[in-house]
Amino acid sequence: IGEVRRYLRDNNSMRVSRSLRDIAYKAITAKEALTKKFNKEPTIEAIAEEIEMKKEDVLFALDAIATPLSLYEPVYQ
Amino acid sequence: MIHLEFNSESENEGIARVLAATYMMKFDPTMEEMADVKTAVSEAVTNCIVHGYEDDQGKIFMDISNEGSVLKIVIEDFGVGIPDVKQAMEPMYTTKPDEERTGMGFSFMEAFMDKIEVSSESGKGTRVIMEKKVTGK
Amino acid sequence: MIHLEFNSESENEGIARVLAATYMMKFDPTMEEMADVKTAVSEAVTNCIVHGYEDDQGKIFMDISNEGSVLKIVIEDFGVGIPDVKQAMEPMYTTKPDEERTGMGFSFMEAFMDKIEVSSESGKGTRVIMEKKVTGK
Ligand SMILES: Nc1ncnc2c1ncn2[C@@H]1O[C@H](COP(=O)(O)OP(=O)(O)O)[C@@H](O)[C@H]1O
Ligand SMILES: Nc1ncnc2c1ncn2[C@@H]1O[C@H](COP(=O)(O)OP(=O)(O)O)[C@@H](O)[C@H]1O
Ligand SMILES: [Mg+2]
Ligand SMILES: [Mg+2]
Repeated sequence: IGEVRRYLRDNNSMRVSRSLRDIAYKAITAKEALTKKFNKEPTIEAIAEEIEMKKEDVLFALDAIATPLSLYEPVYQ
Repeated sequence: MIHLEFNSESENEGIARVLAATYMMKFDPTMEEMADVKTAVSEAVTNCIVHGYEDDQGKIFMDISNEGSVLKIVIEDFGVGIPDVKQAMEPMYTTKPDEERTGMGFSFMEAFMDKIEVSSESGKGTRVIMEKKVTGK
Repeated sequence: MIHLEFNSESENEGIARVLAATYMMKFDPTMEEMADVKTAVSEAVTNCIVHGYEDDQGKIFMDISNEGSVLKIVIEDFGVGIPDVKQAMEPMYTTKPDEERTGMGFSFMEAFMDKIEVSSESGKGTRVIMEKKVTGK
């Protein structure tokens, strides 16, 4: 079963919190680019596709970087 | 329809918010629509924790469902209740002016959702029903 | 402790998975720890949907809690149940070999979590209790 585990995924000891910051940064950059390109706000799914991430991870990342204070601002400042 | 039950601890506010955001993903929302719903959920749950239960601990229920593209979120506590709902919903009205409350919670819920309905009974609790059409546009 | 109730629809599998992931964020987990828990939840919920209720609709409960850094997840259905739990948990054992089931669901849960306990009664349903120490290391 240890084999199964190794087979299924690379050993990844990076913290989720750190990876989420990277994803969020990419998502926001992609959002701005897509908005310019199509002249309307992209959906989360379109953003996820653009940066080749799952939409659930994009959602998660965006939430993780939104501090309570930025709640009433755009999610990213 | 999904139903979530959690204790009135502030760390659970984030859990409720992410659950609502996750549920609405099936409508292919924009970031802005998602942020609107998260803000509304956040305000409603915070109210249950801060006002509904004050220093007590209690249960909070959240139901999320949809009819077509209309998202419906019900958030409910079984705490002190609101004696005068109409007054409570007025912009800037707060019973806790000292604790960095702005009195704008209900106003945000109204602004970011299409519809909000509040029912409450003193000593029994408070239920907030919110709806929003989510179109990804 | 949080408690989630949802219908046995496959779209809800993702919701359960994200909820578990959200809950465990307080332990500042590694990517691997989070992937492990998400896989285990996914397998357990899929089993409720595919085997527990087969073509029927039914409720699935998920409880998430922790004692210190030990995360505990209970996933429960009220479907057909498992006549022989020991046999069902054997690697590659499946009662649906035709439908791209691998019979590895329980094996994954065992591999990715520290502890798994399955109890079931024919015609009553199935409960899976899983634990994992999450340390961010
Ligand atoms: N769940 C609740 N239980 C009891 N009282 C509530 C609840 N939600 C709101 N209230 C009352 O309504 C008032 C206005 O709420 P809100 O607009 O969110 O402003 P704030 O939370 O900043 O005070 C609160 O100050 C409180 O008196
Ligand atoms: N919730 C459940 N209700 C009824 N039967 C179940 C449930 N979970 C698992 N089983 C039984 O245990 C077997 C093994 O499960 P699993 O290891 O996940 O493999 P698979 O799902 O690929 O068949 C299933 O084929 C099924 O017969
Ligand atoms: Mg408020
Ligand atoms: Mg399985």
